[in-house]
Amino acid sequence: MAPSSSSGRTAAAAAAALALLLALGWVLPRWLVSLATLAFSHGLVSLGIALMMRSGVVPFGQGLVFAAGGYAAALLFNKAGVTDILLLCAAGGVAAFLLAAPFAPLLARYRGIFFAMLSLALSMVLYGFLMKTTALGGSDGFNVTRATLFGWRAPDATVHYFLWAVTAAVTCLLAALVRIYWDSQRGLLSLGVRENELRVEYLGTSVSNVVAWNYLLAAALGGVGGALTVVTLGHIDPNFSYWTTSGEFVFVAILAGYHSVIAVMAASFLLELVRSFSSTYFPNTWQLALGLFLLLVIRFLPDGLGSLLQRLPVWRRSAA
Amino acid sequence: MIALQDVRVAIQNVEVLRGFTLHVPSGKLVGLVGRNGAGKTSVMRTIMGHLPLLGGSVAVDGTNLSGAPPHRRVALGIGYMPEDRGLVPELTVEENICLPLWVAPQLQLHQRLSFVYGILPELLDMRERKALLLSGGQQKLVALARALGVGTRVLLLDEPFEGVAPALSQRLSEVVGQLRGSGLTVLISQSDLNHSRSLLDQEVVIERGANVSAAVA
Amino acid sequence: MAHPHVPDPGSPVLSARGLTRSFGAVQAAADVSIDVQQGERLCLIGSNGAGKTTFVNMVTGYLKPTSGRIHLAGEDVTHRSPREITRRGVARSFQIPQLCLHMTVLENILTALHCSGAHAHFLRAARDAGSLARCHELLSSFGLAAHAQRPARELPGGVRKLLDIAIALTGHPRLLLLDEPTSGVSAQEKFGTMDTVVRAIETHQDRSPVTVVFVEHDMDIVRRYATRVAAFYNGRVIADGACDKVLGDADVRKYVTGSARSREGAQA
Amino acid sequence: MNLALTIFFDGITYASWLFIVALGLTLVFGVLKILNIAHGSFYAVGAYAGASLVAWLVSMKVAPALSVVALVLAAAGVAALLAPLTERGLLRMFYARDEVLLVLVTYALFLILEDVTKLLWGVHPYYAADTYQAFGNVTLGPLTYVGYDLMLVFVAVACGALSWWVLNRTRHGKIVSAVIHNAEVAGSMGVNVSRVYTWAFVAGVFLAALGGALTAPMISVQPGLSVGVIVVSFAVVIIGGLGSIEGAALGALVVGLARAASVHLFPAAELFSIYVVMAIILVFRPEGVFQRVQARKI
Amino acid sequence: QETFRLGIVSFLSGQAAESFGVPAVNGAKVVLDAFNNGKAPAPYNKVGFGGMKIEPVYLDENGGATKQVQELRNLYEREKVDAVVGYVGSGDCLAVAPVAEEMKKFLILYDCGTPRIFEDGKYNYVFRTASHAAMDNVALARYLKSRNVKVEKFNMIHQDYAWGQDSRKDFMLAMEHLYKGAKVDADLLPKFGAGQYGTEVSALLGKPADILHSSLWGGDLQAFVLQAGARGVFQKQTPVLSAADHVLPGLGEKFPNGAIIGARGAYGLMSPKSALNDWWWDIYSKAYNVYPVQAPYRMVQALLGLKLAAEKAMAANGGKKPTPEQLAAALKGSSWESPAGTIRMALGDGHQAIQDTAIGRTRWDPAKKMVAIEDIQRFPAECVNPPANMKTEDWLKAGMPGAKC
Ligand SMILES: Nc1ncnc2c1ncn2[C@@H]1O[C@H](COP(=O)(O)OP(=O)(O)OP(=O)(O)O)[C@@H](O)[C@H]1O
Ligand SMILES: Nc1ncnc2c1ncn2[C@@H]1O[C@H](COP(=O)(O)OP(=O)(O)OP(=O)(O)O)[C@@H](O)[C@H]1O
Ligand SMILES: [Mg+2]
Ligand SMILES: [Mg+2]
Repeated sequence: MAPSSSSGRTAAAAAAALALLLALGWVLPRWLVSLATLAFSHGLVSLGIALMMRSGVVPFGQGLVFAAGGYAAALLFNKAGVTDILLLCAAGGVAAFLLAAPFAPLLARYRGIFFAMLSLALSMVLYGFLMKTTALGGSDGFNVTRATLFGWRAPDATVHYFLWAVTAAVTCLLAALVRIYWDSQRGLLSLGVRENELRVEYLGTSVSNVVAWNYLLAAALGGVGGALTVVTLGHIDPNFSYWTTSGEFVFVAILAGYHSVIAVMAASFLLELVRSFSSTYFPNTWQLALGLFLLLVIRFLPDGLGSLLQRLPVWRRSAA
Repeated sequence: MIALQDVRVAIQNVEVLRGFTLHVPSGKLVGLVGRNGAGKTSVMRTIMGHLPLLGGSVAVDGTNLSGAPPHRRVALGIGYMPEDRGLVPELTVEENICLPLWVAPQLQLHQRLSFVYGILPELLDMRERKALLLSGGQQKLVALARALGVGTRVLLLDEPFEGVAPALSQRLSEVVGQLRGSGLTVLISQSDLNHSRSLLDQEVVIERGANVSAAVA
Repeated sequence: MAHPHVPDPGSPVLSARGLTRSFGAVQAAADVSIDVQQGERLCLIGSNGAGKTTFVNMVTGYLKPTSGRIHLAGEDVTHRSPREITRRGVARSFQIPQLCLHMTVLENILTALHCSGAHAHFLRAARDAGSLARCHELLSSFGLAAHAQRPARELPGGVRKLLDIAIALTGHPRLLLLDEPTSGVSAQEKFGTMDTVVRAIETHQDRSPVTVVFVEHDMDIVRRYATRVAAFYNGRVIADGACDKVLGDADVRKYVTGSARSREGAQA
Repeated sequence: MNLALTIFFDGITYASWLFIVALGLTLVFGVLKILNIAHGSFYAVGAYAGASLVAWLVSMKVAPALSVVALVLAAAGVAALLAPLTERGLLRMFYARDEVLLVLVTYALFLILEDVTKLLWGVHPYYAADTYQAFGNVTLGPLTYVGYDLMLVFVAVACGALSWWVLNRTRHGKIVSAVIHNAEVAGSMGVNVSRVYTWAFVAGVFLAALGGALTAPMISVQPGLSVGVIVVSFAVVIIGGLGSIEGAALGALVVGLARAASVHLFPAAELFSIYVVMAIILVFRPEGVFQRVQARKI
Repeated sequence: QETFRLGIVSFLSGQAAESFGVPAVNGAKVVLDAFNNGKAPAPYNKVGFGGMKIEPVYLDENGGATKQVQELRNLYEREKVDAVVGYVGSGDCLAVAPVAEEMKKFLILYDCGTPRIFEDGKYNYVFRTASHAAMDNVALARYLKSRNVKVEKFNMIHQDYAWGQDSRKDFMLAMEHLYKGAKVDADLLPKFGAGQYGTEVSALLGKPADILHSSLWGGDLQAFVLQAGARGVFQKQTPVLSAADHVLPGLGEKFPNGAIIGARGAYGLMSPKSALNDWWWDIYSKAYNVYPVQAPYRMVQALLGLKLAAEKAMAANGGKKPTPEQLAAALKGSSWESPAGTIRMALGDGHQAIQDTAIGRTRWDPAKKMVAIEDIQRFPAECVNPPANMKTEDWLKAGMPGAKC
């Protein structure tokens, strides 16, 4: 499994991106860094959705895995005393993967809106369950305190940078892996499934296997996103699994398109930024402003932000 | 009757008709001939108003149609048989034939229907069957019938013989032949001339979206 | 995932026995029995709606017969899915080409290549030099090399048909079913298409000869390429045998071919 | 026994409210292939319009029973005003695009309408409560039902029957099927496709607004009405099969009865009863109970 | 001239806007105006905060806890606010408190219900200037007892989220001690924002009980009252509602007569007579044509407390704008007069307020065309709030020891 030249390029691009992000974290204002941290952890969930969009399905219920990863990390933190941020991320990913595993073969039988709605139903059942579970704080959720890295606890003054650095690193790593997957043999099959399932079945490949695996990978990504969100926010509640949360993830994924992982992160960042500014400057009409912004993007960037990035020659090849 | 002048049309930024000109005289049967992808279907769809014009003009019977929505064109008495038949699967054969007649108030439904059944009596057997249950060739027959029903002045037939078993395609050309002299103007697109060369009054060759030559058969 | 099935040299490549299938009131297949021997080129002709596509669909697992059995080289595959049947060395093309319309021609073939491979890898790059070389080779044997970078949706109908067949052939099938490979292909190109297919089959098979079953309406094509013809009418096989015998059959003339002269005849 | 009857009545009344709203959603999806998230907003606008109109009529001293007519008129007004504007002015720009993208367009529209209603009507509540008691009460054993609720059942049945009849038994309905199946071909047959789209959207918005307007008398109309309606009516439509009127009816009944049963028998489960039912049904009928016939692909 | 930038966060859209968010923000607007013009009565009569004009920044609380965390950061860092007063939702309060703490910025939670914030956590920079929700239900139970209302069986209907679940539990625990042997019959948990209560009403009608306890609020409460009232529920069971005063002006005649209601404090029609209350009532009703209820009261008591704390801290800082630490030190453990009575930061190590509350019975007053509240009983803060050394749930379970009634 020696890295082929294209995955080598992807890795290099990811490393360069990480260096840039880390540097930016130093110079940008704190609030912007915090905003980007959340945007990236959410972006990972949307990245999972983009990954599924490549096999032609859009889950409207990624809140399920987002919450699974988030609650897993939060519970490990509070109940088992696991405070290492990387362990928590991994645990979030694994928990979401495991929760999704029994549903993957079932969901893989569905297409289009039915896939979307069934996954939504699952996430809403989890939502209902969490609302009822007073041991987990019910609808109010509960808090977690600050995570550590290899036993080191960041001081108050730089904790935002600490979280940013970890989030950026995890994001770059996962994004690079996703890119490599998209460029792989299996990744191409996903696109084939999106385009023509009948053809793929008639070539001897199981469509539901492809979809199920993509669902599981997306679940793992969503779980890591959930875990990162919890350590960043310091709080979790059942809203993680609510349909509007899932809806926003879908939104970002579609805004970005499924061609570029950078676009997904950029879209997530952009959405957070626009929402933040409109809610501060138009407290009474921020939804209107957000809605108009979305309409404009959809109208003028038909293929998502990705298409804009692709138009810039710099990204053409490295598109990590 | 049908006049296309220097028509330019693009599909997804690819120019598929590049200054194409076509004149179909009234009451004549003209064949539009070309290889696959030459642009025959595009010509038909342009006449029907499904592709926006980048340049040039389309007129039927002296009426300039540029910009008119498709349903206005049908009202001029144009019957169109799309390449992929385009039947409504959940309607019966008869309902499919009636569909354009329902929205054309100037036509007498029963009169047109019996006219169609007169020409294509084999349809009487399947009139109550859902279009969804028909095989490809049977669907062609129904699509032709539908075009005949509403096409009082012009027929646009897009590859009517494609994918049709020889016995049936013979039948279809008979039907088309019968129309000659009835005053109908007919434009048939074809990639294979074998079926109907003898039928045609005139042949127009299209290649890569442009005219090549026009030869009188 | 191919089952280690040992082909029985004596049994036919495909054996369909008593296949019956109806859709509501329509009997699309009524007691259809056809055996195909290795290396044969069987052509299915028939009036429209006679049940040719239905037959192909049943053989490839898309439709389940109401009754009857289908054997592939001796193995019963009646209730297998299209995928399982494909894995047993059967490939098909479609009356309406089934392509990945937003991909380029090259990507279509590349997808087919990785689909038919044993296991598509999660991390190994799809466009490695080896795969690309094989794809280009395949494309040029179908004369599609010039189109390699065009999206499939921009292709003219005839080229689509060819690409559909090329995709079917990437997996080195033992049995190839083609549903109307030349319909929608212009007269000048029909023979070219069929020649390409036949040539591709002959140059590509590394082991045993490919058995072909194809559906066709053009009798000139039938005469030139079929080693055997089966004629369908109303869900039944009304004649099956050598080309001349079947085409000369009175019922076949009445229900299928009509009195149409062949192209050569017309031009004479 | 008595309990079963109660569950049945409660289920039916809830179902009829749901059905009116879901019917509009399913119509719009059936014809325009748009899963309209803004449906909930039209519901809310209908409620506001209905409540305002009734309030005005009450101040004019009109008999409360008549105000039901006013509610219907308010819904019609909302549909006449908003539907063509939305369909022609906004949705039409995006028809050529992906289906999912249209969902997003309607989501953006939902956000916009959320604030627009707030700008128009403010945040204070509107009432049309007099109308709710205009039909008296009906006593069934130990239970009292409000006549208005029973009237809702009739309205729902009437809406359902009327739309089913129009779509399945009239020429107009068959023309609509042609548009649903293939808009380009329908156009080539002389059908004015854009008019069909506009009318279908008008009908959908009307039903949403009607649902809202008829609910207005039993609630206080204020911000936040739209969100709750959306998912429930989506669930109904999905259970029944998208685009199917029978499906919406069945879905509404199933959801209504399931909810009533859970409130009476196991109140703690009310929160997720709908989703559990939806998941179970989709497991057994992946495309909903009434699936749309598909054209042959190969 | 230095100004004091003050972030104010509450629901401007969504389901809580009508009942809580907008009235509270409206209250903030009139009070801040009065502050800036130096028009408030003594001791609140200095201009702004000790001479500094107050510059408010309003923000919508709608959109979930994640958004609140982010926006709170932005308020402090991007908008450079000196303090934030806000948050109605308990989940939002729980989520934002640690953020302010981490950023070492001053935060007042003016409303939310859950006792968990200062019982489970410890904060230096975060305060809550109103009682938590246990008081509301304890007071209801005590009122029933003191009025000798017969309760053998009681029904409950609560929204299925923390507020409803907690209210249900608190009331049940309080009843266990005050009404030994009273049984719960119908125990309904419709989802938040349900709007349609037909089925619930049937269930209630099928289970006759003496009282019907509910913590529904806002649109849900109004819809329930309209639907249940029409079907005669309230003729058979007396409604006992923990937070209902905010729907009285809107529902008017439709509100059941003889309902026992609380306002989450001595607010609105149950507020005490005082010069401060008269002033406040006056400026609010003049500006908005309706009398102030729970939400604006809670907002004004937060702002009054903040004003005194800010001025105290300024005095300690030589008249300069105080730091968050100085503000916190000034507010911690303090007490001040509000229109609803004295607010004392008695719990949570001086960070959580307690206050008196009141319960009364409603009656439609046809002459004034408004719902009046009669038979009002005031409960001192120590009677209905847990003591500083006990968690609410333990206190309730132990039978409310140490309550001074
Ligand atoms: N949807 C589409 N997107 C992009 N290109 C298209 C599309 N439809 C057609 N084309 C292109 O337009 C050109 C003309 O197509 P058209 O269908 O008119 O040809 P035709 O002569 O009817 O061919 P055929 O004999 O195959 O039906 C072709 O090159 C085709 O590739
Ligand atoms: N999925 C289906 N649903 C309903 N009826 C079907 C279906 N598939 C085939 N049929 C019916 O079965 C009969 C045989 O169809 P089939 O497609 O096999 O014909 P064919 O011989 O391939 O015809 P053609 O030459 O026109 O393609 C037809 O009457 C057709 O309507
Ligand atoms: Mg064509
Ligand atoms: Mg066929």
